[in-house]
Amino acid sequence: MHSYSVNDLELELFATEVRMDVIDMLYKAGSGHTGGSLSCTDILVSLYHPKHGIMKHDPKNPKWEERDRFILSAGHKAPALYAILAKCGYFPREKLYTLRKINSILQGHVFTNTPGVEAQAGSLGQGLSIANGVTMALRLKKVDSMVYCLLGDGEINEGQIWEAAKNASYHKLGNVCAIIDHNGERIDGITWEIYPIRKKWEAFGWYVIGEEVKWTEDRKEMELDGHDYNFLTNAFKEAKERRNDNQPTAVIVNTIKSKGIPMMENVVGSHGRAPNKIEYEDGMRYLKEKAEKLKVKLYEFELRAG
Amino acid sequence: MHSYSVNDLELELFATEVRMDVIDMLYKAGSGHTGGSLSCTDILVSLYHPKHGIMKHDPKNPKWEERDRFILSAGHKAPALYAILAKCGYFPREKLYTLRKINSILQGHVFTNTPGVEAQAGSLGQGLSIANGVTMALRLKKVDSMVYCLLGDGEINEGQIWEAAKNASYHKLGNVCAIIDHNGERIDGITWEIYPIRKKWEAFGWYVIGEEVKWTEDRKEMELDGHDYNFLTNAFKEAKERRNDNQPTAVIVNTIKSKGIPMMENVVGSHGRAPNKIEYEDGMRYLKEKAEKLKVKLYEFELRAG
Amino acid sequence: MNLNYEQGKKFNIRNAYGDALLDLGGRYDKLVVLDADLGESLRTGKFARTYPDRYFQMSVSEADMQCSAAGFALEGFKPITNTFAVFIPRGIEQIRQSIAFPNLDVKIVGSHGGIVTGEDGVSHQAIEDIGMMRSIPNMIIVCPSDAVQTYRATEAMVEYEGPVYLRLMRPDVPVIYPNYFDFKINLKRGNGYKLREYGKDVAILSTGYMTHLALEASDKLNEEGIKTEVIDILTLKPLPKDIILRAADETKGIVTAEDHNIIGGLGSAVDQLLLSENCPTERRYIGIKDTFAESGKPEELLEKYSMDVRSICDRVKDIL
Amino acid sequence: MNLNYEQGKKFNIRNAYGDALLDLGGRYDKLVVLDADLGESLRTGKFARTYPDRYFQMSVSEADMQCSAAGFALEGFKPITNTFAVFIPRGIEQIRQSIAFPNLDVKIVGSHGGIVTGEDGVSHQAIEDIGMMRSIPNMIIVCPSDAVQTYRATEAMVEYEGPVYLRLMRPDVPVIYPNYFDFKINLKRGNGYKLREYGKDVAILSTGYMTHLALEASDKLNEEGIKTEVIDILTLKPLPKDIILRAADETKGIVTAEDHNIIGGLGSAVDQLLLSENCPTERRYIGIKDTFAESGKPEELLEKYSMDVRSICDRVKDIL
Ligand SMILES: Cc1ncc(C[n+]2csc(CCOP(=O)(O)OP(=O)(O)O)c2C)c(N)n1
Ligand SMILES: Cc1ncc(C[n+]2csc(CCOP(=O)(O)OP(=O)(O)O)c2C)c(N)n1
Ligand SMILES: [Mg+2]
Ligand SMILES: [Mg+2]
Repeated sequence: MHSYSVNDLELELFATEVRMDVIDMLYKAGSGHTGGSLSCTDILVSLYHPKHGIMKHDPKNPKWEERDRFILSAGHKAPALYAILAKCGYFPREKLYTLRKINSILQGHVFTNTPGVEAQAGSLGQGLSIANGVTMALRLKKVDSMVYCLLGDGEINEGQIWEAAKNASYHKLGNVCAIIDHNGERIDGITWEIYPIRKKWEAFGWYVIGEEVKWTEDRKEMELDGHDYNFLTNAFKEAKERRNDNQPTAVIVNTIKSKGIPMMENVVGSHGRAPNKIEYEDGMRYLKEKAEKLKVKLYEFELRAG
Repeated sequence: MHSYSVNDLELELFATEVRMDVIDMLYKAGSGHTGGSLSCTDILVSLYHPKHGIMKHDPKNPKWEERDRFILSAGHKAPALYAILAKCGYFPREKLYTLRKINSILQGHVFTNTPGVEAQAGSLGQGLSIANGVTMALRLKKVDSMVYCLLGDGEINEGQIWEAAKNASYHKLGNVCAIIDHNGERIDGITWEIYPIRKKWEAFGWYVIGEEVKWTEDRKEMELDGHDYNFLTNAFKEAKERRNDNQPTAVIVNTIKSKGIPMMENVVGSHGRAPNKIEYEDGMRYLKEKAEKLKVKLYEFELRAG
Repeated sequence: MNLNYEQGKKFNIRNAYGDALLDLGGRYDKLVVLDADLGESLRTGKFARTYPDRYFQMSVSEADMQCSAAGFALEGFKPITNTFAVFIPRGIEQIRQSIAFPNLDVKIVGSHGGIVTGEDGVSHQAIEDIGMMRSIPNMIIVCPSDAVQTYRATEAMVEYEGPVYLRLMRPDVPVIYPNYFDFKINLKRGNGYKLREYGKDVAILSTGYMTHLALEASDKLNEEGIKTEVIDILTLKPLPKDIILRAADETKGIVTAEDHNIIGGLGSAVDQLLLSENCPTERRYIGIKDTFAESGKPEELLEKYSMDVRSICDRVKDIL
Repeated sequence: MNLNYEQGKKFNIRNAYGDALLDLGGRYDKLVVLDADLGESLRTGKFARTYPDRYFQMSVSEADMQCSAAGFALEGFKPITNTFAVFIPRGIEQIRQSIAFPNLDVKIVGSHGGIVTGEDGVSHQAIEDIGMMRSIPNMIIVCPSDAVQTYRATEAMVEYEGPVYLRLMRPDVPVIYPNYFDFKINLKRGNGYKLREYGKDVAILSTGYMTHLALEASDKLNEEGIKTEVIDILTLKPLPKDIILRAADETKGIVTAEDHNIIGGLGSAVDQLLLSENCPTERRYIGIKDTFAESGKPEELLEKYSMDVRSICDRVKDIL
C-alpha cells in the first residue's frame, strides 16, 4: 500500500462502512446488483464525503439550487448511492433495510422519490442525456454547478451514450463530468467490445482523464485508480476546475467488481445478485477487520497530531 | 480538371445521365430529396457501373447469392439508387416516373419491393446494423461478398450507428464497408456536431480511408474526392481487398449537396425538396452540355485508340 | 392572443403550432424547445430566432433529445421536443422511463401523423404512435384538427404540468373553428367538441386530419336524409367521456374516424370506454386497418385505404 | 420432442424457452440467436454453447440488435432477438421500420413481462409492451402461461414465417398443461384454450402469468357456487376470435386478466373484438390500471394493485 494521509484514511473508513451497509442491505433484500454497487463505491465516496468529497451538497437541503448534481445513469448501482445518502443524512439509516420492498422510498433502481436522488435510472444509457439537459438548464439559470454522471462500462454499449457524448461537446457543456466505472465486466461477460474507451471519448470531443486498464484474470490483485482516493479526488477536482472551458470531461476509472467481498471480486456472474450467506459473512468479516485497522491508524494519526 | 482516362469519362458520362434521371424524376414527382441524391450519385456509380463498378452484381438475377450487397441506409437518397438500378437494367426506365406515386414499385424511401433494393430505409440510422446482420449471415453461408453501406453525415448523429460500428468491429466484420457521404449538411444546417468523423470511426475499431474536409462556404468550388472516380474506385477496391482482415472499413467521402444543379449546390435548404422549374431547367441544361462534352471526348479517345 | 386564421380556408396546423410557440416563448420564460433536425417541418424557426438561448438543436438523436428534455424538466423548465410522429417511437422507451414514469413536465410534439403524410411513404407515415403512447401511464395525448384548435391546444399543453404528446399532421386542412372559439381545454378531463348535430342517427367521432372529412361526410349524408352528429375528439387520452357516452346513448351507433391504425388509437379507446362504462353500441371504424400503406397523394391513399369521405358515409350507412 | 415438466409443480417458463431453443437449433440450421447482455436471464446459454457459430452477443445495443436480426432475415435466416420485455421499446421503431414493415422472419423475445418482475421496480416492469406491439401491423403476439405451452409456442413461433413477439415472465409458475397436450397452434388464426368449464356464469380470459391465478380463482368461485369458465389466451394478436365470441355469447360477462396495462393489452383487444363483431357483453378488467407500480414481491404487488386471486373473484362477482 502507498503512504496514507488522514484524508485517505477518513475516506477509506467511510467507504468501508458504506460497503458494509451495501452488503447488508443487499443481503437482507435478497436480490440486487452487488458487483456494480461495490465497484463504484469509492467513486461515490470521493464525490459525496461530507468533509473530503468534491461535490457541493447539503443533506438538509437536497434541492439547494447551488448544489453540484450527481446523476446515476447505471441505475442498478442504487445500493451504493443509497448507503452514502443515508450516511450523509439524506434519510434515516434504517430505511436502507426497506430496499426493494413494497412501499419503500428505496426502489430497486434509483427513482426520484428518494431524497438526494436527482433522476431515475434503471434502463441503461439514459443518464448522460439527462445530465446534459440538467446542465443546459443550469446554464440558463446561471447556476455554475457541476453535473457528475456515473456510467457503467457495459452501459456505454448503448448508442444513446454516444448521442449524448456528441451533444455534450457540441453544446460545449463544460460542467458535465462523465465518470466511467470501468470494472471490465457486464452481465454476460467481459466488456471487450467497448475498447478502446479513452479514444472514443476523445473522438467525441471530450477532455479525458485516466485510461482503461483492460480486464485481466488477476485484476483483483491490481491496485487500481478507481479505488485510489487521490486519483479520484484529483480527477473530479480537475473536471470542476475546467468547467468553464466549454468542454465536457470524462474520467475513466478502473475498478474491481464486487470490491470488498473477496469471494466475489472480479467474478463474472456476481453482477446481478445479492451475496449469498457465505459471501455475505466473508465480506462483512473482511470489511469489519479493515474498518478496525483503519480506526487504529486514524487514532495513531490523531495521537501524533496531538 | 485533372487528366482523364476512358474509364473516368465513361463513369462520368454514366453519372451525368443518372443525374439527369434523378432531377427529372424528382421534378416530375414534385417532392423528394434532391440534395443527398445528387451528392451520392458518383459513389453509387462507382459501385454499380456495369463495366467499371466495384460491385459484383447481376441485374438479370438480383438475388444472385454471390453478389456484393449494397445497403442504402440514408433511405431518402432513393432517387439516385433508383436511377442507377434502372440504368443497369433492374427494371424498365419508365418506372422512374412513377416515383412516389400510388401503386409504384418506387417508394419515396427505399423499400424491398424494388428489384435490386436489398433493404428498406427511411428512418435514419438503421442500415449499418442491417448490413452487419447481412454480413454475419453471409459468413455463416460462407459467401465471401462485400456489403457496402451508404450513410449520410447527418445520419451518423444517430446513436444506433455507433452501436453498429462497435458491433461490426467487435464481430470482426471485414466484409462491411461503410461509406459516409460527407456533404457537410443535414436538413436544418451544417453537420458541425459530428466532427471529427475519421477519429470516431478509428476509435470504434475501423480501418478508415479518407478524411473529412470540413464544410465551407466555397465548398462547391472545391474538387472533392466524392466526385473523383479514382478515389472512389480505389477506396472501394481497397475495402474489398481487406475483407478477410477481420476489420470493417469506413470510407469518408467529401461531396457537394445537389451536385449537378449549379443553382442548388451547397445551399442549405435544398435538402428535402424537388427542384423547382428554374432549378430543374438550369440543372438539365448544365448536365446536357456536360454529357455532350463527355461524349465528344470519348469519341476522340476512341478515334485515337481506333 | 387573438387569432386570425381565415375560417374555411386551408391552413397548415404546423404553422399555427409555430405561431403558438413563439407567443408562449414570451409568456413562459422556462419554455425551451428541442429539435432533432426537423425544425423546418415543425415550424420551430420563429421561436428559435426570437429566443435563441432557449432553443436546442440536438440533430437526429431522438432518444437523447427526449432524455435531455427530462433533464430540463428536473430543473424546473418546460421543454418541448420536436420530431416526426413516426420517429417518436425512436425514443419511446426513454419517454416511458425518463419522462412518464417520473411524471416530468415534458411536451412531446410529433408532426406528420398518419398516412396523409403521403409521398414519403410508409417509413414516414405514423400509424402506431397513438397506440404506443396510450399504453404509457401519465401520458396525455392531444390531436388537434385545425389551426385554431392547434394554437389553443399548444397553449393548454404548455400550461398543463406533466407529460403531453401533441400530434400534428403534414397537409393543410380547412380552418374549422372560429378564431374566437373558447375550447375550455382541460387536459385532465378530456375534450371533445360537437361540430354538427343534424340528428341522432349515428355519431361520428373523429380526430385530427379526419375531422374535416367527417364534417363533409356528415353534410353529404344530411343531403341524403341521414342525420348524423360529428364530435371532434381533441384528447385521445383521456377521452372526453361524457360526450362520447351520451352519443352512444342517443344514437344508433358510432363511427370513429382517425388517421391511425384502428388498433390502439381512437377506435380502440372508444371501444374500451363503451364497454367499461357498460354502454355498448353498434360500431364501425375508419382508420388504417392494421396494414402498412405506401407512397402516394394523401387523397389517393385515403381512397385506396377506405378512409375518404365516401368510406365514412358508407360506414354510417352500415349502421342504419 | 417429448416434454417432461412435472404438472402442478412450479417451473420457470424461461427454462422451457431455453430448452426449446436448444432443440430447435438442431432442427433449423438457419436459426440464429442474438442477445443484448441478458442471455443469462433469457436462458440462451444452452443454445449458445451448443451452436456457438449461430449465437451473437450484441451487448446492450437493443436497437442495433433488432436491425441486425433484420439483416439476417434478409439473407434467409431465422433470427431470434432476446432482451427484457421492458427494453423491447428501446428498439421498437426499428422493429416497426426494419422488421414489421418488410414483414421479415424475425422473432422477438421479451422476458420479465409485467409487474411480477417485482423487486427490480418500475424500470424493469413491462406493462406497455403488448400495447405497443399490437399497434404494429404484421406483428404476431404470443404470451404463454406455463412451461409446456412456452415450449410449444416457441416451436410454433420458429416454424411460422414472419415477425412474432414472444412475451415471457420472471417468476416460476405451475405447470398447467399436460406434457402431451396438443396445442394445435396456428399463429395466423389465434389460439385460446378452455382450461375450466364449471359453468356459464362468467368467462375469465387470462394470459401469461395471470392464467394460473385465474384457475385458482375459478376453483374458489366454484366452491362458492359461482360457475365460471377460464380461457387461456395464448395469442394476443391475432386473438382467437371464435372461442372469445362464444364465451361472450354464452356467459353473463367477461373478465380479462393480464399482467399489463389494461390500456392496450388483452382487455383492450377483447373490447375491440366484441364491439367490432357486434357481440358486446358485461366487462371487467384485471390488469395494472394505467399507473406505474413499484418494487416489491410479486404477490404483494398483485395484491396492492388489485390483480390477485381475490381481485379476480371480486370482478367476477361484480358481473353477477
Ligand atoms: C437498456 C438496458 N438493457 C439491459 C439492461 C440489463 N442490465 C442491467 S445491468 C447490465 C450490465 C451493465 O454492465 P455495466 O454497465 O458494466 O455495469 P456494472 O458492471 O457496473 O454493473 C445489464 C445488461 C438494462 N438495465 N438496461
Ligand atoms: C430517424 C430519423 N430522423 C429524422 C429524419 C428526417 N431526415 C431525413 S433526411 C435528414 C437529414 C439527414 O442528413 P444527412 O444524413 O446528412 O443526409 P444528406 O445530407 O445526404 O441528405 C433528416 C433529419 C429521418 N429520416 N429519420
Ligand atoms: Mg461493468
Ligand atoms: Mg449530409
